[in-house]
Amino acid sequence: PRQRCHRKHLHVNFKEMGWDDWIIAPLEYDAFHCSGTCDFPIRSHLEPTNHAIIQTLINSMDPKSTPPTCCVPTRLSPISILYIDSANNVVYKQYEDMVVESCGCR
Amino acid sequence: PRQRCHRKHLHVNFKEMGWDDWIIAPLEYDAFHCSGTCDFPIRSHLEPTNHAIIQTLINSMDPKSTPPTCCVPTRLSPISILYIDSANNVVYKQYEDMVVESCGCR
Amino acid sequence: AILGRSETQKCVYYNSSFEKDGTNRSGIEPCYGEKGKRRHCYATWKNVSGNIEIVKQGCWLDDMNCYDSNECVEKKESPDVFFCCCEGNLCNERFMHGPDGPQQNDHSTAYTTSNP
Amino acid sequence: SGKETSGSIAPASASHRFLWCYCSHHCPDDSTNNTCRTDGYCFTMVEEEGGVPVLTAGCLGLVGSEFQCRDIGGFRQRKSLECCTDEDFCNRNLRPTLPPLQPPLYVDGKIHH
Repeated sequence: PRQRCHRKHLHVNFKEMGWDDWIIAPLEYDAFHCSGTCDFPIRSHLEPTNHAIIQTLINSMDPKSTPPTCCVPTRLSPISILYIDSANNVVYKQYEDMVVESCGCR
Repeated sequence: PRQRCHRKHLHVNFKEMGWDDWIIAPLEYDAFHCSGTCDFPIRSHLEPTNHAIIQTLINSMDPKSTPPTCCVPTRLSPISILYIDSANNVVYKQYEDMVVESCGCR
Repeated sequence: AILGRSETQKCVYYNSSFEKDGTNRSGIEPCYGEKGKRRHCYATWKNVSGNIEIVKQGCWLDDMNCYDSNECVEKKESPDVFFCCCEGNLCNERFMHGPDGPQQNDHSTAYTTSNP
Repeated sequence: SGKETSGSIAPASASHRFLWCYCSHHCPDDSTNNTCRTDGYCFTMVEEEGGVPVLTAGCLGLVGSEFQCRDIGGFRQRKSLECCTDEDFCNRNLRPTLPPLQPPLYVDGKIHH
């Protein structure tokens, strides 16, 4: 059976994306991503909303009427990035929501 | 091509679910749900996080390495429910996150 | 604190474009980060015909590239903009360009910011 | 690949005002006369679908525009995107061109696509 909703590895390499022409650091980081099924009942650690619970119930009763809910990031954290902007300045910035901390069904 | 992420109809009928034995009102309501693809670039009305944009980029460069992001509710609203609790009291409660107001890619 | 790992609570702060950015020029920056996340210091500088020009120094969020480095060393051969990060209070006060690694040898050059 | 006209590649900081853009193919549900509004950038993109170049246009939010309005060499599908922010509907006249076809890999006598 397909695995249930959980956090999986995703390594992002800015250099391979060709972005080392504007990003000074970091040139790679672990972003993670969310994957897996959201079956009934949705466990508490997946922090379902009321709507997600209702949708999951209806999907399990009549799969054709509604898709299951989706496994997505529910908590994210920032990283620091040092980059060169278009005016050739060196800029430090904290980019929000860059790393998945936890996943859930929504 | 499959439709892009947007809000779709979903009518919930508590009576058909057999819940009219504890829910007094409403016995049905429009919950909506989210469906559709999250392709690059993710438009502003889908309110992507930085992570969602990075994942979408990596998916469009190497679909096998990472799944696309998922179309999920980004804004939800409550409804009022009157029900009979286990002690046979009539209870009024506002249930949060019951109706999808907008969808996005996460 | 995790046994043996130096925690980073503060870093040397410097900003060469402080007027444009509306920040302090230099000082000590307290570092903040989410629970369970590591914190680091960083330094970035340029080498303009032999003169070292510090561009910025400060706190850096959790980054695996900075783990367990108690010295701030840029290992790339000759980048346009030098960058290093490290772990430990004020560890970015002294930073080095050491393409062969942090061990002190004739190839690595160390710089220090005079404490503001 | 993505280019951004208004003279800045990484958005220094699009001051916090709203920009109207022309949009086609997947405008917001509440959009009227093919327009949308954003705190970030307008874009036009050309992508190859079934061998035919298709133009799409719309709004990109400020969040993540440094990433979306950026040159990306390795797209699996041939596509190119340009962003702009200098004036309302600035994307109406953007005409990005498809990146050149990747030469097929010629290895040990067999052509790999």
